[in-house]
Amino acid sequence: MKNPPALYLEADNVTPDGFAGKTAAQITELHVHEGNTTSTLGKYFEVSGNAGATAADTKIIVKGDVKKVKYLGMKMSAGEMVIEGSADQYVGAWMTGGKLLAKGNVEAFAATAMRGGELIVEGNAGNYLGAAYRGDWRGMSSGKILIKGNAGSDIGMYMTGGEIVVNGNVDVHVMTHAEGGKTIVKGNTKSKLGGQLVDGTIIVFGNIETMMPGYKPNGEVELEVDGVKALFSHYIGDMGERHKKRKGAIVYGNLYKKI
Amino acid sequence: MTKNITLNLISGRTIQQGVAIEGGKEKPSYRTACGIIEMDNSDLKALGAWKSTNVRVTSDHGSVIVKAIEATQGPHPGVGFIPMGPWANAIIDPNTYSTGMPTFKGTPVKIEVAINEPILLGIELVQKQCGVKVG
Amino acid sequence: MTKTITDVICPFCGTLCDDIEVVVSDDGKQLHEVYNACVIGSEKFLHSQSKDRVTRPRLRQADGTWKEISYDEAADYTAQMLAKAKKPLMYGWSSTNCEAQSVGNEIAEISKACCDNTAAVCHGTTLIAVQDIGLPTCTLGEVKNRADRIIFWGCNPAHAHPRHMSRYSIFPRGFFTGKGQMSRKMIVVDPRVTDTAKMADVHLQIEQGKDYELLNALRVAFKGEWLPDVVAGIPKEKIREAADMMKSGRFGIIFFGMGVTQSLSKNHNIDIAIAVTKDLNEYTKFSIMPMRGHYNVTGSGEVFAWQFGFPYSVDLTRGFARYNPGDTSSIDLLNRGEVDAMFTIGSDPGAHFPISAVKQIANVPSVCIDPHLTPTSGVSKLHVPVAFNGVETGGNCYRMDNVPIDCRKVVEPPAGMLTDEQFLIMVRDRLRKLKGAA
Amino acid sequence: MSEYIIKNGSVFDPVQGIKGDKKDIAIKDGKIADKVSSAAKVIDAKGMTVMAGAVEIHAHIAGPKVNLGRIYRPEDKLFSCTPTRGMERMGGGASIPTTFKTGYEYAKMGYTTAMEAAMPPMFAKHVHEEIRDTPIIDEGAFPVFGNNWFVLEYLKNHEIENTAAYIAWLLRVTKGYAVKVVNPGGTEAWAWGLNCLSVNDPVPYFDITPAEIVKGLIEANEYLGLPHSVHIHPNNLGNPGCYETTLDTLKLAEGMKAKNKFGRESVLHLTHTQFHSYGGTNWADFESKAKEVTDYVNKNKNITIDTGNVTLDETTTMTADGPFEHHLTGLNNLKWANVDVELETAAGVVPYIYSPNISVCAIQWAIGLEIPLMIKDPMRCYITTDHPNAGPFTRYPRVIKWLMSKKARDTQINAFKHKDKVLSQTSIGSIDKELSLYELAQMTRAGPAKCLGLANMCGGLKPGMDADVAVYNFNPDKPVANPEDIETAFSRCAHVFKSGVEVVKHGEIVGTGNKRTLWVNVKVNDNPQVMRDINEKFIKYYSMTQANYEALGHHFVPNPYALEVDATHV
Repeated sequence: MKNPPALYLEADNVTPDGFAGKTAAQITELHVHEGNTTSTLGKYFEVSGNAGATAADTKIIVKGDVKKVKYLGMKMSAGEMVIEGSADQYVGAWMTGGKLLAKGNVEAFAATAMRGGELIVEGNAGNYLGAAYRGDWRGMSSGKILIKGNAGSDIGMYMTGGEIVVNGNVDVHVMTHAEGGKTIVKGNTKSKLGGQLVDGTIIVFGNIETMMPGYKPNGEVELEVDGVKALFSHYIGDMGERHKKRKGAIVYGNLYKKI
Repeated sequence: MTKNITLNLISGRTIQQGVAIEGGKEKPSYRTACGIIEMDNSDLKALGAWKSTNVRVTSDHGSVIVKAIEATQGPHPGVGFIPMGPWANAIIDPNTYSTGMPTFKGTPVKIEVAINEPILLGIELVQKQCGVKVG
Repeated sequence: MTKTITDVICPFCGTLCDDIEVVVSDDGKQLHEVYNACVIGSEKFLHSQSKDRVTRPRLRQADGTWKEISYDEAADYTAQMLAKAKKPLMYGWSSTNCEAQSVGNEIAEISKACCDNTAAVCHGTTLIAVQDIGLPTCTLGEVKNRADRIIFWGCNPAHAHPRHMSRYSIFPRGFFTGKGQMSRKMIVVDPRVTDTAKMADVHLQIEQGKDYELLNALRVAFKGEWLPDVVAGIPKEKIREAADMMKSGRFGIIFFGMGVTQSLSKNHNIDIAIAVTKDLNEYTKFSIMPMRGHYNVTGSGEVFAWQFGFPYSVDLTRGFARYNPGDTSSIDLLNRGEVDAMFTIGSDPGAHFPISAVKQIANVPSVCIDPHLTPTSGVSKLHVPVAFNGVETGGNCYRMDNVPIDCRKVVEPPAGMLTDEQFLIMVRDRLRKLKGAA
Repeated sequence: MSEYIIKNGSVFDPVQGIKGDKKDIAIKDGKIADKVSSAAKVIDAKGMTVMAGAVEIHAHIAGPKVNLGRIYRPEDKLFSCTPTRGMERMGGGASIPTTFKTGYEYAKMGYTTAMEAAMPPMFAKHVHEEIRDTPIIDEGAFPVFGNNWFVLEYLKNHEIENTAAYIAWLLRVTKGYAVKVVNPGGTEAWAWGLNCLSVNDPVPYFDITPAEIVKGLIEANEYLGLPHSVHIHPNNLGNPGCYETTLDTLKLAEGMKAKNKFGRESVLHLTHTQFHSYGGTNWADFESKAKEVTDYVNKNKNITIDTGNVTLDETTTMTADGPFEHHLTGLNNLKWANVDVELETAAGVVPYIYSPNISVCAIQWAIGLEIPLMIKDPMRCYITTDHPNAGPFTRYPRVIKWLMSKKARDTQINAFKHKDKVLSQTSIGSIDKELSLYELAQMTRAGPAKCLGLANMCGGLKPGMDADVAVYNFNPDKPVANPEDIETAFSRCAHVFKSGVEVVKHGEIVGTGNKRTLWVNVKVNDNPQVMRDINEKFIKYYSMTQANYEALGHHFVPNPYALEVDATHV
């Protein structure tokens, strides 16, 4: 990356879909935005190699310091993208397919309303990972997210499907308002897990600082999670929230904590 | 090694703060209304401080001198209250959790007696922290 | 000789009392006395008369001193600052009228700025919650005429909205509440024994930061489900008792304030409080209402919404409106270093933002439009004093329940002083020329 | 003011009975003229359709509940906001557009007048601020009366004269246009969490029935001789079997005659009829009763209706029918907003997705189309989507396509997941009728204008009328190759004139026109009792003072146009 911007860059064109069918020269001409000014990708990046004919056969490798670049991989539908360092907000937001790997950290709103594909972050993820956009009741509905470090608050808010795995710790609020999907936290959690959750599964390997009162103890079960067989204490909830019925029986959300 | 205690700091409105901001934030009355920390009697005792002593309040985010007074809306052991304003905002947790809202309520702080240190006026306090050159 | 002006609107808090009487000199130049207002409101009216008031724009010089300049020079400076900036933040708007806000939005649109109001540090998280789950609410007269269950959650009207309880919520005798206070049960939830809590039938002295848990417990209690023995420091028996008291009313309302919007969980505290309200409508009639702070923060949200589609934290830098608190919100923009110019009007971020954000304001070109001397004017490059809105000029405002009330001009501003709207029009017209806008 | 002459277009004007003749339309001084000077700008409309500017009789486009919808639905604007373009301000919002976008979109489709269908009197200032910021189109707003305490108390004792005096006062202080009734009595009941589902359910405490409220308001409306009739959203909206309540409500107008100087013949306007034409006892045996309702309307000349067409979109429902919205959020579990307004009314807002894969939604779509296709007199049936309730007004071109083309209807029916259910529960499949352009002009121009008492001003192209003219890129002499061409043509006008000013050219905004706020100023004899009652209610029960209630001043109504009514003689 050259001519680092004074403020932040918005690079929503940097996706396999945005590059597909373009030569290096054409890609150089794609727009990026710094505040209310518009310039081209070429002002900040050297572009080498041509894109594939379609998104699916396009692979992008983003080198250099992109800590202040937003929207990398936004709305990507296919293909592959690798961010070698850390990126700012909205990495892979609204993505529907393809594989996106960030070797560093990503900031808030990564994989917002994700509908498919795979996001892997080797560092830490920020707040609202795989959450819905403001006001929307349709959060992450499908796909897989793996965070090897820690994640922030509000992960999986309004989640309806798909899976989030966090190898490290997470901050407050996990799967608030969720109506499906699964979140696995290998490290520790703080509080407010599964608040207002209609349906879905939360699995915690570490400890839970404060349990939501809406979760009712429901005995112990042995589960195999990510190849780990262990005994978990089982809770159902959120008992304060509405729940669907299946075959006349109420379907509660499930929270499992490793013993 | 001065004695110190840890409290959970919250900031908020008081009617005196309301009157003072309308009366003029450049005036000493603003400092009188907001350059204070309301502490529970038990906490004042634990700190070994008399009512109306100047104290230094320190968090991970900053440090400020205010006057420790007895809680007017207590008891609230373990909770310190600084009326909203520059004194509180010198130390509250700016973390918004990506909601846009700082954590104005619920910041762990350390309290130490600082009898000889002055409490700055509101505007002065902010200018000093920002390094604004004033003529 | 003097004259008395009645039905005056108090431009202090979101209660927007409209029964104030002020006595002014016959020539309408001096304001002598204020009746019916609370102590804060009276101070606001009377302070406008202070002799030490700054009446002309001032530009900070290299040596740190102020130099008095004309409004024209001030408008030039402001327009040029906005024209040059890549991502200016235009913040405040809550202590001015809707007409000024409207002109401000034109300026923001031409300069492709970020615009935000004081909800950012007040009820912004309430707006996020409303966007997630909705808002069953009502006007304050409904509370006066019907409510027999009043809950103050994380708010302290005795201090922040001094006439709220006497005008609307606790004491008034309404159509179906002829016994006034006697016809109402009052619950207060607060970690401190506030002056409001001291009046309550039930005070739940909650463990600070655990509102989300307690509200969740109430929802569980409504359904008669299992509860842990203690939640947020409150024994479950007391929680069930409070739940039953809420359910047994004919018409109830939850008023909430910064105790929930600014504590851990923020928007989620409001979100679940609204869920509690929605639940209660299965048993009786229940509403919920934010205790809005500035007298026209609500109006700012309304004007933003009908002109740009979002109530606050609007980012126009790409030429169209975008919204996402955490990205487009003032505190995050400043703390993340995303702003290269600061325009403040009708508010005081210098006093009410965390110092880390204020330092950013001090680092960039800045203009502060405010009748008062404030920490914001103290760190800004240009201070433009203006007439007091609601005292020296009128204009429409919105009460905390979104009811529009047109403020009144009761006294003349000092000779030669402009209103917010007049100054903003000067800036807009200059900016149009600079940007060659239509 | 510049002159124009629109040449060689195919003109459709029910006011003059012109059915597609090639005629030149002259514009001078903001009015339609017999002739213009040689200096007049010539617009060549060869192969195009020329009509008067369209008139929207019922839409929720300005005010507190509309803005609440904007505030609480950021997702309605995600990726859809439009930039500043030339004289166009930024816009945004799919189902609840910003005020600027609202004005531009209406104008681009050839609409020059629109009515905000429900104004809570206490929020009149807000409604007028939004109307002020909605460019180009003339607008009026209907204050709601059907749950107003004054009305309930006066009509309990059948005090028509007092009711009329109160109506006159409220129209003046709110700058209102007509008497709107929403779920009469039911919304007051909702203040206690209750409802009135039939015209005979008593209103809690007030000891009056919806039937008495509706009859009394019709009498008061005709006593005053207002331009528009009483405009009614009946009880029991949206429920299976609700058509019976609808017919009971319509019967209340039997024997009543319109009395006014504006040429209006109806005494009752039934709005968004689609939502009130449901049979069945539950969502499983849900069926159309469009035939029963339209049969009654066809027989009774003192009734007008609008359709409320479902457009099969994700939208935002909003109504002063508070209990209905609470019922709806229970059905779809989406975010619920409600506002109860002291002494006057309430409102609710809930997002809704009319999915072509859900049989009920598909049946609602069919009912909305059956109604205008079954109506005999197009001058008494007007096309609406009850924006945004059944769909956004920006979908009018699509609704027009469905009405003008059986082929387009069949394509949609075949696309439904539950096609068979649609065909068995409605008669849409057996209707071959296709709306003519002349009938379209009746249903969107001349008809609504007459019903609103604006027949002399707009909705036609007669010399002397306001020069509101829409020119569509649609050749009536050529057979329609593809129904999509209809939607395309009616989406963006070739030219639109508002009061003689060209505001749209080739689908782009080229002028902001001379936007007016329409309101009705009624003179009545002094009525000290009503004035005393008003004064007392403010002192005792309102949360604001009477002196601060009125929407007064340039910042609310910068360009008013008052229809004067003198009711002092009676």
